[in-house]
Amino acid sequence: MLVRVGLRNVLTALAVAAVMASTFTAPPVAAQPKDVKVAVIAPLSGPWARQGKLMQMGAEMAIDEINDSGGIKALGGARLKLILADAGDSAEKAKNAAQRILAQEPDLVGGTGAWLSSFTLAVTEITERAGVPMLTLSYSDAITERGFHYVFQTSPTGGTQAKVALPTLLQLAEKATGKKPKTVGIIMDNTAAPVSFAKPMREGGLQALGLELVVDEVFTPPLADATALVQKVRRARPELMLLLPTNVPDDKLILEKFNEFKLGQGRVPLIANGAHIGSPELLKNVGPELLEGLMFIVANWGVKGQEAIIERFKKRTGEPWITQDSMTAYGDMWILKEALERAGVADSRKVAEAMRSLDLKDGPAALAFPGGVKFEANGRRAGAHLVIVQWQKGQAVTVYPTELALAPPIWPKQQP
Amino acid sequence: MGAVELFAIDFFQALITGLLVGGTYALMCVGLGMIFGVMRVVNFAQGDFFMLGMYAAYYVATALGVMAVLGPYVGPVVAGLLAGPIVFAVGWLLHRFLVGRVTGVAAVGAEGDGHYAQIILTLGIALVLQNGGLILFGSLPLSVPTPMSRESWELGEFLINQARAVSFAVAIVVALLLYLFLKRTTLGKSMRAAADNAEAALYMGIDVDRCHRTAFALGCGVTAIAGGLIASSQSFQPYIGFDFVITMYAGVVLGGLGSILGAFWGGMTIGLVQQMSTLVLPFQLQNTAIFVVFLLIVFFRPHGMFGRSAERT
Amino acid sequence: MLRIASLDVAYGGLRALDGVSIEVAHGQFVAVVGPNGAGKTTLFRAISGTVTPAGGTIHYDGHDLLAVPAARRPHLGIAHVPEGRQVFPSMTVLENLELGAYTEAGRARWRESLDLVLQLFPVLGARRGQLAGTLSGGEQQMLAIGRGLASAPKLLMLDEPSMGLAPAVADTIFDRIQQIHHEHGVAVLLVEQRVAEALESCDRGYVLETGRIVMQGNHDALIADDRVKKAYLGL
Amino acid sequence: MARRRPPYRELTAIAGIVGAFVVVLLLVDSAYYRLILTLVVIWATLGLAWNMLSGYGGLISFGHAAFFGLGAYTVTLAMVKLDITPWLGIPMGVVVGMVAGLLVGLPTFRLRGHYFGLAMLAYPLAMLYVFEWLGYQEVTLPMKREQPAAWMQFSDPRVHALLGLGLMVLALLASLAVERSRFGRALRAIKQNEAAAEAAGIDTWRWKMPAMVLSAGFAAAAGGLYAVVLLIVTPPTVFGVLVSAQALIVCLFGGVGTLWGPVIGAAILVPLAEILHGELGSVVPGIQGVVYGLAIIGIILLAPEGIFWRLRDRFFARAPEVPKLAPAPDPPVALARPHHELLVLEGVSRAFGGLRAIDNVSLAVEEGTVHGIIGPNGAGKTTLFNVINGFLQPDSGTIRFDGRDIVGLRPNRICRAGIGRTFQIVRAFPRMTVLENVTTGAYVATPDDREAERLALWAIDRVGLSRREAGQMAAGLTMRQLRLLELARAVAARPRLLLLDEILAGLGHAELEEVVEAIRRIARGGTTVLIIEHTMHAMVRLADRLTVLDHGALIADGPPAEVTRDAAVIEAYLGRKWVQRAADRVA
Repeated sequence: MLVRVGLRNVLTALAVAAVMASTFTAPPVAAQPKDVKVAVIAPLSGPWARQGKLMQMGAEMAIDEINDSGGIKALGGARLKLILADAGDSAEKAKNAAQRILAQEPDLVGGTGAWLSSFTLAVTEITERAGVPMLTLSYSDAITERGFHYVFQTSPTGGTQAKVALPTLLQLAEKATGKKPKTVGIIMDNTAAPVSFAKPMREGGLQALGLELVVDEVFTPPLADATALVQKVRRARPELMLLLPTNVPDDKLILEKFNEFKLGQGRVPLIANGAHIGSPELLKNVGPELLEGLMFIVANWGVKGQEAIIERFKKRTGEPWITQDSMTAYGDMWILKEALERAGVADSRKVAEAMRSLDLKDGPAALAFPGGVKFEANGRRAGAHLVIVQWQKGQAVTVYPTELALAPPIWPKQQP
Repeated sequence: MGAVELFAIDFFQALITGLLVGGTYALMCVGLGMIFGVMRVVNFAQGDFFMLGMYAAYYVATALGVMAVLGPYVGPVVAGLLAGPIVFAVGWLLHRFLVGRVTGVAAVGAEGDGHYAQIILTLGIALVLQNGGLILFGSLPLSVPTPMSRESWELGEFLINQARAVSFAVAIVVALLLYLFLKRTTLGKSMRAAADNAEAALYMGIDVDRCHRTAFALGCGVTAIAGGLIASSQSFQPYIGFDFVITMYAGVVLGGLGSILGAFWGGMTIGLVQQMSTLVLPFQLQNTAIFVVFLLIVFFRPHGMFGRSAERT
Repeated sequence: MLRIASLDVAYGGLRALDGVSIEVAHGQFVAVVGPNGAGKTTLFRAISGTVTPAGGTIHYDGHDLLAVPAARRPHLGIAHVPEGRQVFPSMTVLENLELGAYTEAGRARWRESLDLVLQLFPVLGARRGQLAGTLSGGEQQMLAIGRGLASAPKLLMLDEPSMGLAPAVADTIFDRIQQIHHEHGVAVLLVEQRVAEALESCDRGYVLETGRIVMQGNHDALIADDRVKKAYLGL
Repeated sequence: MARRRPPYRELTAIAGIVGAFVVVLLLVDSAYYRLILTLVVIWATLGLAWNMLSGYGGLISFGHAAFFGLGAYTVTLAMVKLDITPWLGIPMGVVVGMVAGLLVGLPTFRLRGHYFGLAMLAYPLAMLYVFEWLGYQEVTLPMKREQPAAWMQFSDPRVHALLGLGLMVLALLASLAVERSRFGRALRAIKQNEAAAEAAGIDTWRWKMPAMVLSAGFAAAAGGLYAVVLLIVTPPTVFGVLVSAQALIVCLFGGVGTLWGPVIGAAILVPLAEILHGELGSVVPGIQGVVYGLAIIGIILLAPEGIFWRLRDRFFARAPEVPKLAPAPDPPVALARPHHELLVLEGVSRAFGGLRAIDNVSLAVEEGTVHGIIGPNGAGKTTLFNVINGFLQPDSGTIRFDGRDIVGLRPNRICRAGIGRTFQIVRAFPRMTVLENVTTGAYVATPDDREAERLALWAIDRVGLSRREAGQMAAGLTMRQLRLLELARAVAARPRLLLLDEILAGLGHAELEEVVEAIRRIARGGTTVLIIEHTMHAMVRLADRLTVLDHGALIADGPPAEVTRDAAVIEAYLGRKWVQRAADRVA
């Protein structure tokens, strides 16, 4: 009796095991179409955790909207599933994260990441070899200079920004004040983004615009104190100042020092670069007065036409406004959705192919990326032009391009 | 103005900044120097106690309402000071349950007197504090909000940042109080005795383990005050400790391991070198300058500026 | 006052003390003599609690001393003047003495103890502000003894106070120890390799060799014992 | 040069590791696990590199990222700027790393203890800023679609893992060679006690520098391969504090100063960190670091010296191995030249501050004799030895050994000249066997490691330790065995003059007899012995001649019987009062 019961138990167990094994090895046949997996690889821990968090919020919003509106129609209403991977605090961890999700999710169709350009460079080495399309907001020119086929850069690169930004700003200045600035200063840190941004300016770009570079200081972040930097500005008094640090703590030190040295609040017009300088946390750290009038160049921001998106984002996350990191991640998910619709199959190579032939003029993806979504052969977004944002009364609002601006730019009246 | 005059202005402005920055560095170095001096422990988590000090000051200033009550000028200073006792308690507990188990009397006889275990233990603590900080405090950069960080007192041509100047003054006072505590009080003297010769101290009836615990907690607390003070000039996130722990070690070694006075001047030297090197070197190399000066001083005075040659290392 | 019975101490596999029994009565001067490595310092460390005995008992003034944490023992009135002085080198002479007075009794009687110490060793008064590490060997020894006295002890334990001192200085030290004992009624437990001086001064003596007590007796008996002479000179 | 018995046990273990690694590599079909395996062997290699300097030599370095980073940047810049394949770039990186090791070592070896470690911290950080300043913030290794293998870019990433494995095996073999040769023993001797090592004839600089260079070379190789695997190099990822810390952590965690420690450490910590990162990092960001930190803390509290030592002590406590090697033959007994003065001191003085530790001492030691120096504690006996063997320089006076002036020579030179010594406090190396301990002493006498071991066995026989005892770990020895070990270590170098510092202290009667007998045997074998004691009874029977020191000055010198009757000696030993009393009694 005992033996028989024992035997029956064993048989039952074996049967259960067999069923379980089959569920792991063979996908169950189900009426529901399989989820389509897309990835966000971003720093969720370490010093850049905040940026990763912003990307995550944007991507999650897009995915919820896509799924709520019926999923991928070409795949029978399949839902998008977000695979989140922490790129941590080093290129090694970022690369490991990419390798891990590719291994664990072999049916991944694409993704976005990894915020810091060195992370993106490491991550795309993996995704390129796996043939998985990777969208990125990183500025580094190097990302799309390697001849890769599976990387798509939605932001204007640092080099492009540098070429476009200054003439645009000078026009703004001339229009507002009636004269063209003659002198300019640069304060920047030596991370990759500002270096690639400033390089063409130093190498003849400024000269061509008739600008004289009177302050040129490069520091290694994190900054301990900005006195020595701003002392040079105080001495040279440029008519236009390019501020290119890359993180909020350094922004704060420099901006406060400008104020302290009586150069702030518009006495010297300040132009910055990057989303950090328009972040709510910077506002919280330095207050609205010091930021008033500060302009900055970004690849993407909340612009005219996106009001609904911005509203939904604010409501959903409690953030005071949407920044580049969230908006881009939001748009990236929509690009993947559109590509999936065109590919009609959840295969990463096919999706990449579809992405290369995208030419979106409207819809959420095009809305998120003003100028539309169309990629050049090297993976750069065609017509990705920059957005100029200005701090006005404690709000970072888009002021250029004019057709997308939420407010007109205010050119600070330079004081003697 | 002639070139010489201009240089002189830049020079003195850099000197002032160097002193002001150096003052808080000096205080944070004193905290680390105290731990090393009394316990001979290389504490790699010190930067994270600095970070805890910043958050403690922030929450005391904002959530506890110290700013609301005392205003944006006195509030940050009081909050910075209050960071001390809070982190003191954290240090005390950590020593009681972790650090004390691989240091002091417990470590005698272990290979290298337990140095290996101490190093890796404090690295472990550092990891827990940084990442625990992320979970607890979030990733947003914060700072203690005060208008002082953007205002200055004018002294002719020279501008003296108010937050830095107040931090400097408070740091000097705290360092001085600590100095008096060690010089004058019974507990302070018994801690110095335990640092000088633990066995003999025991024969005096001094509880050496308690001295170590006090020194560790006090060292954490003092560094946290430095953090709390800097928190009104600089914004921070949970991983900021790493940027400072290196500076602290450079300062302490420069001054001479085991000498608290040395740690003070070591920290001050770091501040001065960091700011004044920008007069002659590219700004990017200001930290390289620190390490070059550090190596030079240590090579020519292998026991630091104030180290005793008989130092047990 | 102090009663040590069958004390065993082992380091690793090595027996440093083997069944040692020693008694010190109130106000008595007891000397323990023996060669280097005989276990004299180990004996003191066991009393002070820096080594833990493997067996035996130590009773002091009604306390089971082995149950008292090391740092509490000085507060019971035991002053240990360690081998090799071990003053606090980076502290001043006065601070060293103040630390001696760390015990409750020492704090209560700080003024008189200080007077006593300065009267016994006037040189310390002259150097009160000087760092102890800069004193000469003899002065450091005086400071170490003074530091022990500052705790207002009932029992003063001295470990090789003559070590490395010039004969004249050593003689002074011994004179002072006798003075402390006679004039102030402090019990003294002295460990020495200078057999003559030690036995000369003591009320009772023990000879310790390789961890065992090989001879004991009162002053006169030991002084008269030829074996003592033989053991130390090989004559 | 005769080769030693190959280390079969270790080689088998290495072969086992290689086999297991390859099997695992073939079994796992996920590129991710393969990447992790690759990183395990790279970090293990860095750990092994660190271990060569810091584990064996005890010079804790917080700055190995300097070499790692130089290796990585050499490979990267060679490929980007000069179009040189990593196949050549990695060897180039190794050379750069080794040169850097030399340049770093030259000044930094002046420093000791924590100063050394923390000064090392400065190098990678200074380099980090310099590389950023030079504009190498982010350098990628270009993808080569033509002939990828020629550029170390394989379609199958397992090749990277195998390359890493090869590198790790090289590092293991190098470590093994270091560990089992005089190199490693010399380093370990330096770690335990630099002074004693010098006295045993070890030129500490000569060993520390190659250790640094070797260590830097392997660290650079690991960095070079890391660049190839990661394909992007930034200053923080290769020069950052985290890299130096990683080297330290895998070693300290696994076990310092052992072949397997870094491998164990890397094999556990790298996957652990990754698994935590992967499983928890995206759920509650930060929790992975907390758990990882707690795991490190917990394990280090359980195994403060590292997992290897804990495991070994717990499970693999080896039975002592009885050495089977034939001992070296007795040296021919050199006929002592009667009345030849082997060591002559003239007017030697040495003061510390105001204290005259040795005061105008003149003395001559005749070849073939046992010469005793006695005196109470603090009489200056040990200082005298320190002056003779070069730890201290005399303020004045001359010291001649066999006619040659030896003042000013470094201790290891003096040892080489033929003067061996023991120490008052026994300085055995606890984690080494008796035989290994003694062998370190024999290195002076022969350049051949096997011969050194035979000499050591001879010395062990000579002092009367058994073969079984020779295989024991020094950590568990009794005082008698430790004294004999110390004696054997000094004798193994076959010195002409042996300085014995209170070798009889702390011994019981029976043990004392045994050690005295051993000293006699050594003396009969033709070694002149100069022995310090402060008890007289053994000395009287042992010594041919006695010198008495008191307070640094020589107060008597002559045959034992004469000296012990000397009034000055009696006074120094028993004190004036005793003499007085004795005189009184006689009167």
